[in-house]
Amino acid sequence: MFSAELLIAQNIGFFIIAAVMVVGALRVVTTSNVVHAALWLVVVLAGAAAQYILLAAEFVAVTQVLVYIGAVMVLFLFGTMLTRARIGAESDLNNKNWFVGLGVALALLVAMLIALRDGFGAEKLPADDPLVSTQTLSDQIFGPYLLPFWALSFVLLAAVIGAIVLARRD
Amino acid sequence: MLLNEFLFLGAILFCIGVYGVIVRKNAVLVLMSIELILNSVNINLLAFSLRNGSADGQTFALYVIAVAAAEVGIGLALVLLVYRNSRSISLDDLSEMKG
Amino acid sequence: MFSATESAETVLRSGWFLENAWLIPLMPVIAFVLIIGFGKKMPMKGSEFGIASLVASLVVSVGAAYQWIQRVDGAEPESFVAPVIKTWTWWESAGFSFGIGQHIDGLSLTLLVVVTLISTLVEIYSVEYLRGDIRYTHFFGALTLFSAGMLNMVLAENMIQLILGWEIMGMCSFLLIGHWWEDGANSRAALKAFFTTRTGDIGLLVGTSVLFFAANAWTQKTLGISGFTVRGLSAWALSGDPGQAAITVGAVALFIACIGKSGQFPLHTWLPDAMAGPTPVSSLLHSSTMVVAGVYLVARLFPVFFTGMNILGTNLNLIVLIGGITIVVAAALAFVQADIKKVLAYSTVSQLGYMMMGLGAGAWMPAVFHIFTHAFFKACLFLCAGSVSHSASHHSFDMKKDMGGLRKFMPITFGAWIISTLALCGVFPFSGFFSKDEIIDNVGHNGYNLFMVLGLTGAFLTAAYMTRATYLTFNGKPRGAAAGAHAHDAHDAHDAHDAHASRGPHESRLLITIPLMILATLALGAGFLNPVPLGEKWERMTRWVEPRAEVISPTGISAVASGPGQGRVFIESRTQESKSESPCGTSTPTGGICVAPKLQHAPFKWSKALMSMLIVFFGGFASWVLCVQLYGKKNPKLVGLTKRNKALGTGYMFLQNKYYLDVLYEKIIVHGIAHPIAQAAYWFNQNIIDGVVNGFGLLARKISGWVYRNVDQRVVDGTVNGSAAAAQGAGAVIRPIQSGKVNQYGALLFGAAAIGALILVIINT
Amino acid sequence: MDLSDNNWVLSVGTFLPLLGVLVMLFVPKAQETTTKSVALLTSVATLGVGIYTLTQFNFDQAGKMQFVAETNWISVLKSTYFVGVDGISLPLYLLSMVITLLVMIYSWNHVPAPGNTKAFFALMLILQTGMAGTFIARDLILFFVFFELVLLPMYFMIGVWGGEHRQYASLKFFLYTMFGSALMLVAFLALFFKTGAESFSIPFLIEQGAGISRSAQIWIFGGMFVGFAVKVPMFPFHTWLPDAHTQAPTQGSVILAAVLLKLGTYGFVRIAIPILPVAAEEWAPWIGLLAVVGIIYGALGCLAQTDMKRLIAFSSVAHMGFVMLGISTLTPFGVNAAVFGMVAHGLITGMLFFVAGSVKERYHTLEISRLSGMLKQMPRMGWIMGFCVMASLGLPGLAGFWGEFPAILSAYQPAAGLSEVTFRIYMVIAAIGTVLAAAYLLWLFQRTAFGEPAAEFSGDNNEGHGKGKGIHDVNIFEWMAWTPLLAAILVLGIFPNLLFKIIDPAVAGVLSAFGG
Repeated sequence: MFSAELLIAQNIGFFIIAAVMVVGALRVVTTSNVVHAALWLVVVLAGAAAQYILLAAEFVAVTQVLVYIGAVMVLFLFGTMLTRARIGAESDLNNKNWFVGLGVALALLVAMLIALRDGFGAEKLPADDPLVSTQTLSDQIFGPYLLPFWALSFVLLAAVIGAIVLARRD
Repeated sequence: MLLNEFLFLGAILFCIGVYGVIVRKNAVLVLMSIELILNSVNINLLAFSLRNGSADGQTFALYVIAVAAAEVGIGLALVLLVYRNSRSISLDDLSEMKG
Repeated sequence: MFSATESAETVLRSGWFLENAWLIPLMPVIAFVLIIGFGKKMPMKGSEFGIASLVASLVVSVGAAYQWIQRVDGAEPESFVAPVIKTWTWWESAGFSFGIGQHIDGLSLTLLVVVTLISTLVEIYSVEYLRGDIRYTHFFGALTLFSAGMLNMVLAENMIQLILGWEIMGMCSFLLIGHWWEDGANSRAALKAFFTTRTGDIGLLVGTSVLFFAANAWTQKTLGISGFTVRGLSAWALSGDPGQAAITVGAVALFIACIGKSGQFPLHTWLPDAMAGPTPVSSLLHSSTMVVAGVYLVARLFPVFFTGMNILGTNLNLIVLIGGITIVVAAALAFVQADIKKVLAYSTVSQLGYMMMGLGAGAWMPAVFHIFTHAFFKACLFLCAGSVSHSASHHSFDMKKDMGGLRKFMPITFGAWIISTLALCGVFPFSGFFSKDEIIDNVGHNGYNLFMVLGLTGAFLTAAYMTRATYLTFNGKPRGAAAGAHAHDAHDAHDAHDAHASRGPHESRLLITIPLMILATLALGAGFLNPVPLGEKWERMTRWVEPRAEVISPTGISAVASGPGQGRVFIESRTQESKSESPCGTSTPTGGICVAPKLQHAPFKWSKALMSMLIVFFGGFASWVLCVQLYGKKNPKLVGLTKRNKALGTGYMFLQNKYYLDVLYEKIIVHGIAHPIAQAAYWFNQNIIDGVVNGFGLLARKISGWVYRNVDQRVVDGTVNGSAAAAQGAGAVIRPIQSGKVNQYGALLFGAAAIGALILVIINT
Repeated sequence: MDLSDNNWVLSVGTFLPLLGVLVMLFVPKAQETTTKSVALLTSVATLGVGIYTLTQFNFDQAGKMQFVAETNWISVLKSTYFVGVDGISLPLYLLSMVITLLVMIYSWNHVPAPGNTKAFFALMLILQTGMAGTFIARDLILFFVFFELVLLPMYFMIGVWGGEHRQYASLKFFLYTMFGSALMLVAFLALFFKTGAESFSIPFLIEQGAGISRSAQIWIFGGMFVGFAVKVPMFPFHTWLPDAHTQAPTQGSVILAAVLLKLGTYGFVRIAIPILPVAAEEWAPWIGLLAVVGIIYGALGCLAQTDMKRLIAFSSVAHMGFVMLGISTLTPFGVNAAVFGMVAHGLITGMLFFVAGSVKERYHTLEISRLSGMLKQMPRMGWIMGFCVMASLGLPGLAGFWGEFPAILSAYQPAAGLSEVTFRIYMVIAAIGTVLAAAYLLWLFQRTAFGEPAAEFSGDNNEGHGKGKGIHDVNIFEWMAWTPLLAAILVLGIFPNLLFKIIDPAVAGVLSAFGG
């Protein structure tokens, strides 16, 4: 049902978004302003959501938008405010051993890239995407993965309580 | 589309996140970097779910997102607390575990 | 060929004592356990255990010796007499089996008798000498175990067992020499003794390993016994199988151990210090045990050294060289000693030199015989010295300060001393003459003329310094403590015996004098066991002890002698195989094996004997005159001559400082290792390695800054060895890694992950 | 699995301590005596099971794995719960049990500051499980789990009950070992995949291992080498040891020296060498080199020490050097010596650390320069120390010698394919090492035990016989804890065959790849 153009379009779309994400991510870890970092993170997350759609995972994409860009980012911004980070640029957000980070990150990257290349060479994704409907997803969650779901809910509950307890001012 | 396109993207994001975790001093920023890592993982999960045509990947992606939310909540609460006690969230000043 | 043997088949006698000689070391060990266990509760504080066990051992060894003589006399003349061997498997590892057992032949029996006898006497003597000592029981425990170690080494059936005895002896000597360890000097002397001998033991370990691996194949094939066994090694050494390199290395390595143990030059410096121990210990150590161990090892494994050092092949080899040097060097040192025990110590060293030289020159029998005689008169001399210090000079051993004129106070001690001195100097007919003179004689006869000269020089010096010692101790007027003045610089003052302070010099109690008398008698008479001058048939020791160089069938020694009736088998009939041309040692034996090289004996000539006699008398006389002038008349020309005359002065200093060898060892080598090198290594450890290890942390800082601060730290509190300081220094280095900072933990975690991943990738591609 | 062939004993013996911990959890913290007795009973019971194992062990079959139990565990990882003992495992397995029990007895009235008896004893029990498990595991993942399980309790033991620099020491220890085991795990995984990702069970891997390409073997061995060498510890991975030992509480040091160090060497013998024979042959000369360097180096380190405990710690480096030298020869003779050496070193050094601990407790210092005349103030303690020193410097007739001398001996003739010259040089160096050992140990003994007691401790000193105040001789708990060790040292010294007999066949099996 998909035509070749669409595939090409997908590819182009992917690369554009990917580029945006990478840039955004880099800014997140390099910018010298906490708020900017948060905003750049929004960009990355949005990009991620877009990629999810490309990966035919609408529901996840939606959740991503809701949870992350909706809730988490707000949390972040609040956190930033509450810890009275200056809105302007800050001098020392990075500690001195940036080159360690660089080294490690690059080493890791190289390792992964090689592994992936050898692993999945030029493997294509199924073009006629077997769209995983939200229904199947829910069947999954409330079917075989019910136990994890419960566990997760407990985790969330605990998180909520914990957050309150911790952040409560007394 | 190639599977690897997504996987590479995930890898790159992951490494950037790692870099952030190692380099950043500000607790909030470290948390953000962790978010990056989590997202890269998600991308992988979804990519594979598409490849294998199974919903497991997506399910897990959802779980990851949920856990991430919880983690951010707790994390920021901690940051707040720490900030209250020592008017700073620069990790360099937080070395209670110092030996 | 066995058909020919049936005729000549004779059955060697054996007997209970020979079969059960392994009891000899065992009994003292049991006694040791008893002493440690409940010695303190016993009426005699445990000494009775020690003495009883040693007496028992003495009885067994004498019995065994008697039965051995029966065995030898029962055997064909000039035919090899198989040793009485018993082995039990001690432990096995990877197909190698290690036995423990007994190897009883003339040589080991000689030592067994001597050691048990002297140990017994010394312990009896100690009962009186150490009465009331703070660690009386410990002393007897250690002394007994010490004898046990020596005995075990003597009858060791294989090298491992020999090492066992050897090391136990070393440890006990550590305890005995350091007996009065409250005084730092004593414990240091103990440490020195142990450490020096232990240094030599490198050779023992290496040599044993080398020989084992070189010989094991052959011995297993030919004799079916392991390459550790004494007899196996002996046979192998003469079999023509060993490659020259292996056996030479092995022999040299072993000989290094002997140098250490037998206080040969240049490792002799521990011996005089060992005088820090109680006198009975010195007496035991220096007469028949510890220091003889090295000589015994050479005699025991003589074939190995014979081949390895090419004895008789050339007119110079390591053993004879070391021996010769030691004789003169040590004798010279004996002159400048004021401490009577040190004089004796150096004389021991020089006598050991004789033995080594003898062995090295192929004079096996005289050397062994010298071990035998020397044990008696040297033990006697030490005990005399002890008796003097005990009863006359308040535990001082300083001849110049605290002795003199004791002849009339202690006649028995004096008599014993004189007899043993004469024996030591080798005056006819005292025992020393028959052994020492034989050594010199044979050394010359075997073509080592230079060393014969050295030997004679040694004889001259010996006579001289013994005369000096005798003069200072027993002649002239009582001085210092002997005269009643209380010695404050008491050499090894211990709690007991200040009762004597009141009564001046006097003869010691019976418990002391009886051993003296016994030993003196032996010093006088022992020589007649092998009086070469009286001709062939008198040479009993030679007949009993010297292994006969005969080609025998492997079964002759490999089979364990179990019960009486151990047969021997000739290879060729006696007609062709006459004594004179036994191939052993000279060429590869055909159709059989040898366990002893063929050695010939120098024909005795009165002329030579007289010459050496004259030398001795001259030495004694010259020294006497000198002493009278120097110490007696205080002749101004001589007194303080060393101060005036430059050459003499330097020589004197040189001797006083023991050729500066101690300086070399202690100040330079030991100190060097213990301090600069060790410190350097430790610094390396704390800074370099830790530094590298903490690389993660280091990356986080400017390297230069780190170096600077570290150097600075070291300069500031100029110490690196204090563990605290080191931890501080290292801590400063490592802090970044364990700063408790999230970032760095992250770095570590991901770094490790990255490395892991990379390795995985590399492996899988 | 039917219980007829006793395949339950190992599991019981290993996990019983955890049961004890469980019980202890319900004992209120206040009731220290109850806590202690529960712990003690547990370890007694454990040892009981161990002894039962010993009695049931078929010594004629010492070469074969016995009491084997195998059930599915983590099917995803193809890892099974697979345990068994043979002649190599058994002595160490029992050693770990005995040591734990003795340490418990010793701790009865020696709980180091800051108290918290419950946690302390619980940790020891957990440690026991880890150690025992490591020695019986026949599955790499299982092995790894136990190997790591040992790590944490020791970390806390040092970090909580240690000396003044405890955080530093414990963290160093932790990071080091973590680093090592990370590489080790990687190596295991690589092995797993290289052999077709079928199983982690050691026998399977031994069959398959030979098939791996040479270069891959060398890489994998390298990973394992680092992992194990850190634990041994071999020069130059040893720097955690002195700090850990110096800072750890006595009990910690004893367990560390007696058992933990053996995990590394055991790993070499049990896993690295049999599975990767080719690589082992490649690495052997280097291992040997590091071993002899360690021998000399540790000795020099000792000579530089002023702290008794630190000195003993360094001596461990030297002694483990002998063990590794034995292993590196790849001959049955050498490996026998090594395994014997492990046990002997466990007994002797453990004992030395006990003594050091008690000395510290009485004098509140271990500065050698400040201690002297111990023999005067507490003769028994002094002589015990002398005994251990003699054993440690390898006096024949005591256990130490049988690990040391055969190791030297074996170096004269390494396995076929190894350079004889190299190893003979190693042999000579090692022999020199024995002399240095004598030097530092006797030096230690002479300076601490001999001489007059230092004024600061001698208290009311009436003519030199007065016991110093607060300086009492060996007490009953110490006697109870020490006698077995001392006896074992002596017995093994006189009858080395007791051990060699068990080890020999097992080692022969391990080295079958070398035609041993």
